Amino acid sequence: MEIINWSSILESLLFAAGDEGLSLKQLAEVLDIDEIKANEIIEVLKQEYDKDENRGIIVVQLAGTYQLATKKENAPYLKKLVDSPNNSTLSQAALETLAIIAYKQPITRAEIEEIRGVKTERPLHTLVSKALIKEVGRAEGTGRAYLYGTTKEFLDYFGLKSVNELPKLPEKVEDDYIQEEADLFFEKFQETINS
Amino acid sequence: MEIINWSSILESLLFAAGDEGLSLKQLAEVLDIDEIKANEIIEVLKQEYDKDENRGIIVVQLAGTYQLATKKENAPYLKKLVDSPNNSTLSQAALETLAIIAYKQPITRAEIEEIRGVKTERPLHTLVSKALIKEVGRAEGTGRAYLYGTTKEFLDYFGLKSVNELPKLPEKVEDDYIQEEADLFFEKFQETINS
Amino acid sequence: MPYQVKIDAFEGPLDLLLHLINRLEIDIYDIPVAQITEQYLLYIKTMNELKLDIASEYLVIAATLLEIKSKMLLPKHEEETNENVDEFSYEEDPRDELVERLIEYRKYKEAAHDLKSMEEERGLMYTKPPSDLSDYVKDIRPEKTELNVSLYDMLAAFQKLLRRKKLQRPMATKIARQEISIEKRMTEILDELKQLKGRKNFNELFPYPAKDHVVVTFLAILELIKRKEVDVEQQENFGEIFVEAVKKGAKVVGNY
Repeated sequence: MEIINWSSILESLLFAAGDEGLSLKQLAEVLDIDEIKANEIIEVLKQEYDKDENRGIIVVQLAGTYQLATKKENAPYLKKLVDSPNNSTLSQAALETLAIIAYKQPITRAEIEEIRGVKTERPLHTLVSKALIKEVGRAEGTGRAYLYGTTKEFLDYFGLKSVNELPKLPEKVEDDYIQEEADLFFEKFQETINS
Repeated sequence: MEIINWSSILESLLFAAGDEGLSLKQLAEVLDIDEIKANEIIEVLKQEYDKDENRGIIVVQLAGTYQLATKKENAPYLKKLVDSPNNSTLSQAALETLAIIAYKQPITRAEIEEIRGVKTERPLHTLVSKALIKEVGRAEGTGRAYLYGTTKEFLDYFGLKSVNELPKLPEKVEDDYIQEEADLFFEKFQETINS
Repeated sequence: MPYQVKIDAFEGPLDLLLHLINRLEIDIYDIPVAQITEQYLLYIKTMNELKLDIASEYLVIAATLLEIKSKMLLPKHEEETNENVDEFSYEEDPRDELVERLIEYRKYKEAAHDLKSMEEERGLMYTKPPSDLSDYVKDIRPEKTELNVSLYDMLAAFQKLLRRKKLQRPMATKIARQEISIEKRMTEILDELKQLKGRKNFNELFPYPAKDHVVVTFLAILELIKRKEVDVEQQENFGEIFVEAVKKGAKVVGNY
């Protein structure tokens, strides 16, 4: 009989879910068990973490979800990590944010956060302070949120004449659609001529 | 004297860095140790993960950085977490083009087309927009065509530490290399015209 | 928009040639040109009949094959006539260049195959986005320093985001995809039409927008027409199309 290693699976799931976390319900569904059992499994993982001081992560329960987080004791090192970034490069968060703005400008912070799934205040600050983006207006509607766009410095920096020169994104949806459709059509076509 | 628990700290750092990863140099800096020591610490954590089957994460070396990732065995559960199982993989055309670039970089489009025997504009676009290849310069001579090479993202995408890790280019390919799908396809064609 | 079906089975003429060579179990170094050429042209003809786009490169190779074939058919007079011409008239095999290209191409096709499995392997590992560490940041405004990133770094970050995002979506709706067969859809349509005892607007036969359903329905209708089980009429160009079950008593059975 195959033994399912719940701890291992749970750790994988929580790890990949990141800051989003997973609810007990989601976990139960994915693991195909009931919530009581899911809860037990979580408790087991928690205990394993607690008793093994070599772990640097813990299980926390936040806003109805379970997620992994770093151990508080290690905070000083995380601080050093944040402080030390080779100041010459942008963090991935900043690069992601910049990409979204470059391709979707003008865009509000809320829309960016919608795409990234995480708070984006800091990357925006960084990008504004590096003059790669700027506020280009206000959105219609309530709140009249700021709209962000790229700057002339952005173009200079990346050696572009205009934003139109940005490499095309894979017209993902559309392309895949056409391709899939063609494949599907062909598959069925084969079935037909074969029948 | 306070004992520093390197494994725990390293796990915290790698966890926080996520898919941005940390280079040996960064780790050494943050931990305030030399790279040899940093390397040792990484090895220790790796071993701890390996010998404890309750872990669901592993340390991987991707494109020059260390990252945490989930264990491959647990992939079926992670897949269930994703709403559409369509992980858009690369098309055959894109893979062929990429293979040629990976082994012959820097290379121009014309040279790639010479090898493949077909136009290759579209796969090149796809690969650029997926950040798997980039323009790395211009060829000498008239036209000064763009030269293409692979990116860090390429390494990450295929799970490689560096391009040196690419499997050797097969010098002699087995003659009985069979393309079953193509075979099937051809049968159908014949049936159609014969019917 | 007309349906443009692209043939994915082959990645170009060299790929097709390789396939033929494999299929016929031919030695790549000693290709029977006449046979290969015939097969190759047959393929092109089929594509043509199926009204599929044939990239011009296919025709170029077809011409090359024909050229090689004719060269090989030519009697080799030179050997007899000027016997004193030495080594370099040791006939060059007209196939050499093509064979070289095929072998070179095959290497990369194999390499692409390797990449594919690496892609799959890598796809089994999931990573996580960097944690939000803003709580740890002292609020110093980063000064304007020289950056050391390229456009590609930005694109790469964006790609990572796209890949990652898939995992974040809540798993609220997960509809099991049902495979519908053409046969089943044919029966459904026919039953529907028979019950109606009249004609039905073509468009109304496509109740679900899901594309596989649309395609299957469309093919089912074509097949029904072919089997003369339904009639289709259209009053004028671009007019509405109506479909009706054939009233004749005996069902036309059998293929084609």
